[in-house]
This record gives sequence, structure tokens and C-alpha cells, in this order.
Amino acid sequence: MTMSPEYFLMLGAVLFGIGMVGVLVRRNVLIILMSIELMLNSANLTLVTFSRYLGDLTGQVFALLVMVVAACEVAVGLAIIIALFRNKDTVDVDRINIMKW
Amino acid sequence: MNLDALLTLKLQCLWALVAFGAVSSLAGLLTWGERKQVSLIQDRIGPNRANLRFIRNWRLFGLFHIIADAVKSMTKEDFVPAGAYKWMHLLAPLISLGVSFIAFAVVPFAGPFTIRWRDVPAVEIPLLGQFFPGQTLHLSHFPVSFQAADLNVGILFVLAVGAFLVYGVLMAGFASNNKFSFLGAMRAASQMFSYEIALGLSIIGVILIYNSTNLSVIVERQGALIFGIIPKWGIVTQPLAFILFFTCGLMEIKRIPFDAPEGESEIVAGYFLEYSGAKFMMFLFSEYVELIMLAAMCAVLFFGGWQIPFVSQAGISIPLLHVQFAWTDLPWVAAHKALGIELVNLAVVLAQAGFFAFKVVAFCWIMVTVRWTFPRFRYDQIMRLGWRRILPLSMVNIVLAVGIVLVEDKFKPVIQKVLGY
Amino acid sequence: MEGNALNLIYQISFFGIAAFAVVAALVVVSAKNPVVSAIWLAVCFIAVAGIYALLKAPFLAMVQILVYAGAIMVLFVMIMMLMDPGKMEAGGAGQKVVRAFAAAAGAVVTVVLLVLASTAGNYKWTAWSEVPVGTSEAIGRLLFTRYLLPFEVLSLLLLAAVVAAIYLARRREASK
Amino acid sequence: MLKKKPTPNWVRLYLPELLRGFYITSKHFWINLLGFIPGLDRVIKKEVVTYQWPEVERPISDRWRGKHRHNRREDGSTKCVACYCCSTVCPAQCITIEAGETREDAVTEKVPTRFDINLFECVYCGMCVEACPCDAIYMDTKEMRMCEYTPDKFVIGLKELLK
Repeated sequence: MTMSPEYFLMLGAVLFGIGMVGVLVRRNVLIILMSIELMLNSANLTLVTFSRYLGDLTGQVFALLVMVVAACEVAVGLAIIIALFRNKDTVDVDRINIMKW
Repeated sequence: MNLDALLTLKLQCLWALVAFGAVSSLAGLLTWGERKQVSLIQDRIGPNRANLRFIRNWRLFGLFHIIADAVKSMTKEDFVPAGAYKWMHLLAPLISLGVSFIAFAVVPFAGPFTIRWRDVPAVEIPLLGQFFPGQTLHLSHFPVSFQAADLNVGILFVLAVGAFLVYGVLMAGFASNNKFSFLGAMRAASQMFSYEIALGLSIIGVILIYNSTNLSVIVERQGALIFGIIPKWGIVTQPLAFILFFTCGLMEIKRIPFDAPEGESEIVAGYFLEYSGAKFMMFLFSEYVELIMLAAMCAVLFFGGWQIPFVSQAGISIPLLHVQFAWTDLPWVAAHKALGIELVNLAVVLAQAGFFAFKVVAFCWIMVTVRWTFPRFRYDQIMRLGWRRILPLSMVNIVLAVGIVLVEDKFKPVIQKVLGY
Repeated sequence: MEGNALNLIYQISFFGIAAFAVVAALVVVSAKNPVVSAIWLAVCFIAVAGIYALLKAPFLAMVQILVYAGAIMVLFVMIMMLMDPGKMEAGGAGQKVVRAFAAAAGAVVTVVLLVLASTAGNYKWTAWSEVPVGTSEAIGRLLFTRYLLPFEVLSLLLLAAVVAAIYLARRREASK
Repeated sequence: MLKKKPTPNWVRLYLPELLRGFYITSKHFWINLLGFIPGLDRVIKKEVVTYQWPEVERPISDRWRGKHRHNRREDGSTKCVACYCCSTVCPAQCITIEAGETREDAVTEKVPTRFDINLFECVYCGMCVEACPCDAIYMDTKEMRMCEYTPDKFVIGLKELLK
């Protein structure tokens, strides 16, 4: 309706900030992955907002593409986490600091 | 936005309430109906002893068991195990029940209907008028749809709701602090993965053939006739998709051939093992609502939804047999032209709603019979069936559907000429 | 008057959903148990899907629920349930200074983004009635014409991801 | 050695066999459903085997084993001579017997002063009936409704057995 876009953009900014703090502060690799998802999502939100306020569907198409990338990222990321958990028995990033052993 | 937009919004809210009431009462009836049906299948009588003692011991074939069950489960002790996540334990049945109702928002219960009447002040309509105080209702050419939300992504909405159904199960299994519940939740999650994909792929054939993701449009296009005699229902154009969809749907609502998440003989009761009283009743009730949801989706996508073959708002017509009958030929309608055709149209819409309800109930019957006919698949069998049989088959089905669409497009003039559709 | 009423409904639903999303996101990054944060993340995704619906993007809203809440988050929860819950909660405060700096950096970025976002109202944007609805038809048409190459590339990426995930998560007997 | 026959391909298709099973169960359903309709029940014979208990008593076979009883002599006393055969053979060890002195008329050498059967522990195997040398204990009361308000009522003594 007649709402101006800044509210939507602000929501996206806040979600992005929360996700970023989560990535930087948390040590659980699962929650870090989830925070990255949150950040991707807020980027998507911004894309869709501009798509609506520019009257162009391109933003939505790109949001869709970003979702595909996110799905790929989660699949590979979770596979890596499973492999790590099998080897090191932990999900704490501070303890996953050896490149090779 | 004019007045009619707001009026439509309000009417849709009202219709949502009506649909909610219809579905929940059907689900309540099913709690009794399933037990009665299984007992007849197994040569028993079934529940028949709950009665109204003060009215000459009325039993009504045990219909009062519905009330008795509700009272019993409400008054039972609500047990929360030690070490459980309290709020998650409470939220799980609420989510299961709430989400299962949401999908009915996009189900078209009857055909579109246009009121051709004069404008009236709200006060003149006794019941409805309370919701529109002091307004004039524009009832001339006012289209009414028997659908709470006419979403253009209706199928995706149903799929999304189905995808969210597993959360109640997952939360219940995780929050109960019980190994059996946990195993049930795990099984539910992995089954969801195996079948959600096939479910989506099996619908794609239908989307391609009817060229829409809007459920009401799909239903409307199923009213066409193939060769001038066969209704173009999904079951005719996509029989393989129907079998796949029905199988995956049974999986999605965890009915018996695929009820490994609750498998009584293996993991006691699976994810709702630690639930009692009202919360258990919620899980049970949501299971029946999901059953009705699958029945409604089967009817909408593959059995023409509210379409009655050869009957339309104009009249009855079977082209090849040269049966033609218009409602306006009825003597009573001819006598009362304006009001008569209005009432006949209303009657047609009601008949359509009744036919849809009949289809839904028939599917409920089929599903209950399926439950009491087939044994539970073993867990590895479920996985193999999902990934190695149903998934490739649904992909084959997409290719078939594309072929049908291409042929239809290419030979459209020929088909129109020869077969007349 | 009625236009105003619908506008009010729109605004109320936006602020309600937005509040829900922010609260859910806060729980996600602060919850101790990853399963709890996963479930709240699903809630957050659904709230964002609601925002998409408010932005005339119904197709994207449904895909958001299907892909994120339906597939990705269930995958998350399932993987977590495969792990030992005791070892899953990485405890301890860790290096406090680093975390404080990290939080500060996050806050600064958020504030900068907020300031940038707040200037958006100064420009002239397309009116509501002129915006095309993002139906599956419209998006599909765009996806298969102008953006066909990205689409194909991404399908290749998906295939690669599937192969990679299977390869990584496979149990190797030989290495033991 | 039993050779396993390979499953025919049409069985492995699932669907035909599923439909056959579906036909069988739905046949039962419709026959029984139509059998309940007042006019039709003469034509279609329903296969329902349920007895409307407790209004209709189910016929109990003579070989049915239920609550125990003692056989009586003509004077009304028990035929039991407290030989402990039944309590020895009882697999559930639910019979407690205390023997008393000879009866005054010297018909038997011993009489039971106490003969308790714990009906909760009893498994109704009927071995006591087989073992009894004097034809004293029987399980043919055809009493299946054993309901009491307290558990101690389920330990029945001589008085109850001779009823």
C-alpha cells in the first residue's frame, strides 16, 4: 500500500545485523551456519523490497536464485559439519582450528 | 480500494470461519467414523454404547462417543515428563493442529457465484448485517467465491503448509526427552525429505496440463470435456500422478502404510508417546484434519473439485449424446425470470458444494480402508520406495505431461475438428 | 475511508510480522540449544515470507516457506538430532575481548545500514497499483527468458552441491 | 531344503495386490454395513460376530475354565481331603492349604481348615482340577464377571468355594 520502503529496508538491516553478530559471536558452528542463512535472508528481503518499489520483477528472480545458492550452501555446509563432527566430536569452532592432523 | 474490497475481505473472513467449522466437524465425525468403519471391516459392531441416559438411552450408533472422548481427554491429567522442554512440549500439538487447518484457506469448496440483486442497507439483512453496521451492501453483480483466499500460488501454499506440518512432530519428539519420541521425530523428518520432493514433482504434471498454480482455475479447467464425453479430470489426464500423489500424501500425513514415525510395535507411540489428555487429543485431531486435507487435495487436483460432470450454471448438457437442458426451460424459472434463475444458480452452487463434500468423504473412506488393509512398511522399505520407485516415476510423469501438453498444442486445430474439444 | 482501513491493516500486519521476525532472529543467535534456535529460525523465515506476501511477491513467499522452512530447516534439525546433544552445545565464554569487538562491529554495521535505509523515503518509488504481482507465471517467464543463463548455471551448481554433500557426508570405512 | 520361489513381477508391482486386499476389506465393510439396514438384513447376511454383551450372554463352552468351586458331599461338606496335590502342581502357586484334624465321623483323615485361592495370581490353567484325586476342585462355574471393590476380596476361601 502507501508505505514507504525504508521500513522494509530497516527490517532487512536489523536482521542482517543480528545475523552478523551471530556469526561473529557464537562459537557453535551450527548456529554460525544458521546466522549466515539469516543474513542471506535479509539480503533477499532487500532485493524483494526494491523489486516492489521499482516495479520490476528482476529482484524477485534474483531472490529466487539466492535461495538456490543458500540451499546448496546448507547442503555442503551440513555435510562438512557432519564430517567434522565424526572426526573431532565437537561443533565448537574454537576447537576446529587445526588444518591437518 | 473501494467498499467492495473491504466487503470481500470481511466475507472471506466469514467464509474462513465456515470452512473451519465444516472441516473440524468432519474431523470430529471421523474420530468416530474411522472406528466404526474398521469394526465393520473386521466383522465387529464398534463403538455403540455411549448414550444419553436422560433421553431414553439414545445411542445413535455410538455417535455420542465423540462427546465422551472429548470429555475424557479434557479431564485427564496433563503430563509433562521431567527434563522436557516445557514450552516446546506445549507448542508442538498446537502447531500440529493449527497448521493442518491453514491449508483449507485455498481449497475451493464450490463454484463461483454471482449475486445479481439490488443494493440494500446492512440493517435489512438480519444476521450478516451485524458485521457491516450502517453500510450499504453492493449486492448487484457481487461475485462470491467459496474459497477463503483465492491465491494464485494455491498449490505451492498447500505444499508449503505440508512442509511445515513436520515441525509439530519434530518439536514433540525433541521436547519429550524420550528416546522413542526422538526416534519417531527422526523418522518423520527423514520420511518428509524422501517424499516431499516426489509430492511436489507429481503435482507438476497437473500444473502443466491445467496451466495454472491457482486451485480454483485448475478446478474450473477440469470442467472441460475430452472427446466431448469424458470430463477432463486429473485422474483422466494424469492417472500415474494421482497414484504417486496419493502415496506421497499418505506419507505426508503419516497414515498407515507409512506410519513409521509412530509405529506402535516398534517405538511404542513415537513422537506423541509423552502426551496425554488434551494435548494428545490435539495430535489425534490434527491427524484427522490432515486426512481431510489430503482428501480435499485429491478431489481438487484429480477429481474435478466441485465440478459435477455435464452440469453447469447454464444447465445440463452432454454433447455427444445430444442431451441438452437449460435451467431457463424449467416452467417455474420461466415464470419468475429474475428471482428464478437466481435461486436455480444458488441451488447449482449448493449441489456443487455437496458433490465436493461427497468426494472428500469418499476419499476419507478410501484412506481409512487403506489403513485397515495394508500393513506398515518397514523403515528401509519406505526409504527405498520413496527414492528408488516414486521419485523416478514422478520424473517420468513430468516427461509424460510435457508430451501431452506439446501434442495438445501442436494438434489443437485437428483435435478441435475431429474430436470437438 | 475504506482505503485507509485497508492501509491500516497492511501497516499493522507489517509491524506485527516485523516484530516477530526480529524477536525470532534474536532468539536464534542467543539460544543455547541449537535445536531451539533452528526452530526459531524457521519462525523467522516464515515471518519474512509474510513480508514477501506484503510486498506483492506471493510466489516467492511460498518458495521461501517451502525451501527454507520446509527443506533447509528440517535438514538442520535432522542433522542436529543425529549428533550428541551434550556435545552439540559448545559452552564457555571464549575470548571475551574478541566477542565484544565482534558485537561492536555488528552493531556499527547495523547502524550504518539503518541510516542508509532511512534515506530511502526521499526518492520517488513506483505506486502500489503499478507494481506487477510476482506470480509464478510472471517469475517463470522472466526466469526462462532473460535470466535463462543464471538459471542453468544454478542448476549445475545444485548438482555439484548434491554430489559434494554425498561425497563429504559419506562414511569412509577405508580410512579407519 | 525349501526353495524360495521368486516373486512374480506382477506381485512386485504392488498395485494389483494392494487392490486385491482393498477389495477384500471393503467387501466385508459393505456386506456388514448393508446388513445393518432394517429392510435389507434379510437379503444380505452380515458377518458380524459381536455379542451385545451384557444384554446378550455369550454361550460358554463346558470346557471353559473360570472361577473355582469345590465339590460337595451329600452332607454339604467339601470333598477336599487337604492332600496338597493341587497346591503342589499349581504353576502360579496361588493355592494356600492348611490341613486340620480328622472329621468326627471319620470319613476322611484330613480336612482343609483353610483353602485360599488368589484369583489374581491364578493363571486358569486347570492343572489343579487334573491333579485332584478326590474330584474336589472344579473350574466350571462359568463365572467370568469377577468384580470387587477391594483386592483382598479376590483371595477366595472355603466359604466362597462351596457356594
